[in-house]
Amino acid sequence: MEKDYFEPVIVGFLCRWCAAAAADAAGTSRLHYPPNIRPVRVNCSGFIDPVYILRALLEGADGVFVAGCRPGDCHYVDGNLKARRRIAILKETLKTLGLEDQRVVFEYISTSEGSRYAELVKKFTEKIRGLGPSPLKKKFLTV
Amino acid sequence: MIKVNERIGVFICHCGLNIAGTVNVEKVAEEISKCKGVVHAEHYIFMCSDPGQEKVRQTIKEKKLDGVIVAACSPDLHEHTFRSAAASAGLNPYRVEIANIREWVAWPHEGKGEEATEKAIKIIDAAIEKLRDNMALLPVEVPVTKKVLVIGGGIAGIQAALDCADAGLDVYLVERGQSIGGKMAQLSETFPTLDCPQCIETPKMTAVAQHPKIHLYAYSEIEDVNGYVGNFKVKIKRKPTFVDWDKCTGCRECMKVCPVKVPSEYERGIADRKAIYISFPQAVPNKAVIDAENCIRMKYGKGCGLCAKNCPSKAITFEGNGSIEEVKVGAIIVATGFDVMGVNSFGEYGYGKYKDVLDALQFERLLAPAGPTSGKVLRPSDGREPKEVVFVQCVGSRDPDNWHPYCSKICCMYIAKQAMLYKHAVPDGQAYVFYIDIRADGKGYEEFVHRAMTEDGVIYLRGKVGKIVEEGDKLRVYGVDTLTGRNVVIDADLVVLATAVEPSKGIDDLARKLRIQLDQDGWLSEAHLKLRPLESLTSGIFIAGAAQYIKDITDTVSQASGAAAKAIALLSRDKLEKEPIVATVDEEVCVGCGNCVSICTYNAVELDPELKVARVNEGLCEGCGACAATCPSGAIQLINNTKKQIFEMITALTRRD
Amino acid sequence: MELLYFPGCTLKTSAKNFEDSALTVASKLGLELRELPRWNCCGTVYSLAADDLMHQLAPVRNLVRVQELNRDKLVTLCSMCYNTLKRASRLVRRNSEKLETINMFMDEEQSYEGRVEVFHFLQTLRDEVGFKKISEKVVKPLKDLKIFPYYGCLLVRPEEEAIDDPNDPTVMNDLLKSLGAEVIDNSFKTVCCGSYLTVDKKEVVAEMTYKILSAAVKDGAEAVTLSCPLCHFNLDFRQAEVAEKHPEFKRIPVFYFTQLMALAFGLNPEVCRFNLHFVDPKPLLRGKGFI
Amino acid sequence: MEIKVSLKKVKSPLVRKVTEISDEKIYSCYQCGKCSAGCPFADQMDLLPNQVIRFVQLGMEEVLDCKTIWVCSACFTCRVGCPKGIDIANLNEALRLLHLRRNQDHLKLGKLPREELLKLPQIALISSLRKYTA
Repeated sequence: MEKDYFEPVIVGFLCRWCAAAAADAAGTSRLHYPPNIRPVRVNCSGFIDPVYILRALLEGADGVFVAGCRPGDCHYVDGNLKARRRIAILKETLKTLGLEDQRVVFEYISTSEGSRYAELVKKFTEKIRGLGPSPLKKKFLTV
Repeated sequence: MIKVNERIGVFICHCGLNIAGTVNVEKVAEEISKCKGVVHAEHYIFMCSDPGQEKVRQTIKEKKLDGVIVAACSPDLHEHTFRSAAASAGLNPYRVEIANIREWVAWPHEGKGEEATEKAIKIIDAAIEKLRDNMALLPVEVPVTKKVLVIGGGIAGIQAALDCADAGLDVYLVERGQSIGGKMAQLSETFPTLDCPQCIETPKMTAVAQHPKIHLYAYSEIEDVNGYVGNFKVKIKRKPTFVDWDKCTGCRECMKVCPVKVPSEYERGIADRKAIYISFPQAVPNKAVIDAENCIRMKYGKGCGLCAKNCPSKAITFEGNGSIEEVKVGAIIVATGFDVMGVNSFGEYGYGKYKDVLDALQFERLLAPAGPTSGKVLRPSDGREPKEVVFVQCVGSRDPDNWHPYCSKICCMYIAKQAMLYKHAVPDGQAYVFYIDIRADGKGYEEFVHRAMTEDGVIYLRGKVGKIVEEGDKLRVYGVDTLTGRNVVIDADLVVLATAVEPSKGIDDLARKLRIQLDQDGWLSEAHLKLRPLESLTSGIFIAGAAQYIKDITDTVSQASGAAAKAIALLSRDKLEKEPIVATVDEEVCVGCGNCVSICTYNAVELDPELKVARVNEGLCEGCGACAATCPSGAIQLINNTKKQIFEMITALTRRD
Repeated sequence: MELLYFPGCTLKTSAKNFEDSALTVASKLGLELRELPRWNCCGTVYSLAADDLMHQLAPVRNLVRVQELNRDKLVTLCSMCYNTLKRASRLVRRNSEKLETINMFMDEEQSYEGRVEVFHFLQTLRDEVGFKKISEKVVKPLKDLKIFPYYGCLLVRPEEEAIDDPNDPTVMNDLLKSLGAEVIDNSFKTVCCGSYLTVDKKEVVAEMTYKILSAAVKDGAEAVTLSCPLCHFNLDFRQAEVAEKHPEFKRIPVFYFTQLMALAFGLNPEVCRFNLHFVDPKPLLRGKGFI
Repeated sequence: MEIKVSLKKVKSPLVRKVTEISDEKIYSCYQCGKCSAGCPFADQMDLLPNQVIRFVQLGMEEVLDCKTIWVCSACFTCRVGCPKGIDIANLNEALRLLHLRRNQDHLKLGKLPREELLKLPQIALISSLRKYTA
């Protein structure tokens, strides 16, 4: 079914201790947000290899939303900080690929922040909707 | 790894209408049944029910399934349920994956049936992709240290320590203050029975001191925590007391001669203690400490020393005798309790400038028979007996705009008690209570408030107080009674504010050391508010008392015993099963760069000195996967979370129809 | 230092004593208060209605005047002007949609960019000049003069716009102390005088005036100081009605804080224009030897 | 006097209009009464500020006839104290505007004695006209 407006595809990587639990809490509280995000539950945001994010973008995702525990809250001490650094570097790389670095975001979300999760996902979805389809995807699909 | 000939079964839960009300479960089953390797797809009203689980077991056997997907609620709720069900039908539990289509799909996308259905299919599809390469695993077995650490020596910590010790476990009880006893030891009497804490708590404190299994670390703090369930390593810091506790007999001769007066924490500032002190008469341990910040000798390094001269047992050394000790425990119970806001936060009530505006814990000390006034209610300003006392509830609580959104829960009851005790102390006096709602929801509580109103003639006014102003030697209280619809002015002699209860100071720092979470108000997060209220999300760390949320003594003691029971149950086993989701190394691929060694927080990876390949210690590996993300060659991977699996999941999730 | 200054209507008429004394005192402190060119009415009271932008045009237009000069600071003397301009500046800064609508409406003007910050002169004295410097300029300390500083509402409420602690402001207390005066403080200092009720409910205002002033007098005050021409009118002029209703009431002069500064700095008392007062302050000041 | 509470009343235009004009969350008020307790003009009012909110919550149009909304001087003492962050002065303004936007002026300057008018400073006249007239 063709839609007359752009519906972005967003891949999420959520750490199971905080962000995934916050996503659970958002659901339990019946907080509504756009359905575009498709999340993967991982043990720790520090597990996320930048390659996964690139892969998602190459496979057709218009945005990637990564979330880990708040600083100091990481179940594995500092996995979230490792993730933050990796993603900061990745974003630099994206620019050189001609891709808007806003398409990838890393957020700290604690277990109890269901409403913040919903809010951030909503905002990110709107941002990606505003940026339009990923240019990478177009290239990839036309090849 | 043996690649099995795929026979996957998918079970989609309606969860009543929770899922099926939004997600078209028939369509999901139909679409999913087309996936490669799926030999069975069905939907059912409640998969977690007995008949639901039976369907899973039956189908595994009948259709010889080698993998199961349950599309239902969050894995935090029922992953264990379905893995156990599968195991009992002979399927390895790690060949079961949960797809969360309730919290992540049906609930947040209510009213968007079509999109939700599509998203559910994608999420299940991704779970199938992961499952394909999931290895059948056996749990890693780890030994257990049959000892417990209890943090916090209030009534919660005391109860938990006694229960664990009575079960035969060694207990390390750590209290940061000079004495155990906590807030309860500061109370005058307790609602609704009017027992005095001296009568009911002191025997428990003594029992702690005498129990052969309890190792009390008073005046101590947690320095560092390492390890994991069954095998924690904890560094406890004994703060310097400058007194040799082996010699100190608790005779208090030192306190008699010390010339320095400091507001007493135990008396909540309405009376003084000395620079060398034992918090209160029944203190456990009954040993003195020197407050180095205020002691003349400690400050200037010379002079005074009167306490040492007066000490019959020559216990006072002025030497920094602090130390750090490391203990090993299998479980930790956090019982750090609460603090109470001071009156100086509230500008409309005088910012603490008015001496006769007290917080309720200060008023407890005025009521306490062993308090600074020997239980006589006397105004701090002039020592007169107050004839009219106003109590104000919900000060800083239920006030999201300025302070805390939550209800402090215990105030309705202790204010009724304080008003009642005030009337007992000053029979010709009058007590007024400003309240918004009365919450008296325990056994005998409603009756207790009723008694305050009828027998003791406490006047309850429904409304808040706008401001308090000093008028001569009176406090003019401007309030409202919304029931008559009139503003109320009372010229009071004394005002007591039921200030909000807050998480104990320093809990954020401790939570960080323990790697447990706090909620938005700073209370400890429990694993599940209803079903796992005594556990943190970190296995082996339990929560007791008001650290989780404000509780009265009854609830605190119940929860402390509950947390102790949880710890005892955990440590009753000789070995614990640890998640086998750990890192593994493909030695053929490993180039020995050592990135994984340096990134590992747990020192679980080592480089084989001869072969120059990484080796993982499964006992130490926590399964965070940081090594996998940093490995340049893809040699080190997290079991059942391999690169291939994640890639396949991404492909499934980004697939466009 | 030159500061752009917004006078407002009443400072040009019945509160000329406020403006004159302020300008003189400022220059003594090395501040030049330059009147905002082409200023218009601030709107007097901030319009609270969320669905009404018409009433925000007047204050925002004044902010445009500041922007036209490439400046981003505006100082007021009148508390009501302060509050109205400050709240309007906050509203459009936080709400870009509303700002856009207002800009479209005022298409004859430059588009306002939201950068102007509004200050009250008391903030300037406290945060930029400093009370120490003020006390250095004092040549006739207001010794033995017992003064009640009255803050009223709009300097300290709502809290977002407050120039000081809403429950217990002290900026004027500290100023008075630096002038050598004795401060009489009580909780009526932030109780509303009745504001614009003075037009058709003057009995309400007279009653508030009575409450506020009699509390101050009871605590020993000989005079009141404040920063709002409307409060001044209410607390000064309405004393006649108070005295009629409460025969025991003792009249008490009401000063703008800048008048007291002028006296303490030993400036020509002419700038204080005491003839504009209803309760004549001269007998008190003469008695204490300040004039 | 009993109040008839009904669906029609609770869903009355009053709640909608007041919310629209004021943008305040009327139903977050839990009637603690702190606004009334701190109000310097409460003794001049026929309904206490918390009662005004209650009337609006229940959709009772008679709140428009109360004296309170004209006695409020918008001094914001209530707003500073409110635990739920409601600006009660704003609510009163909304209720006043429901009159004023129908051109029902509350203040008729012509009725004031000339002598009084001459003495009133501009700041008083303009602010009262702003609050009391359309």
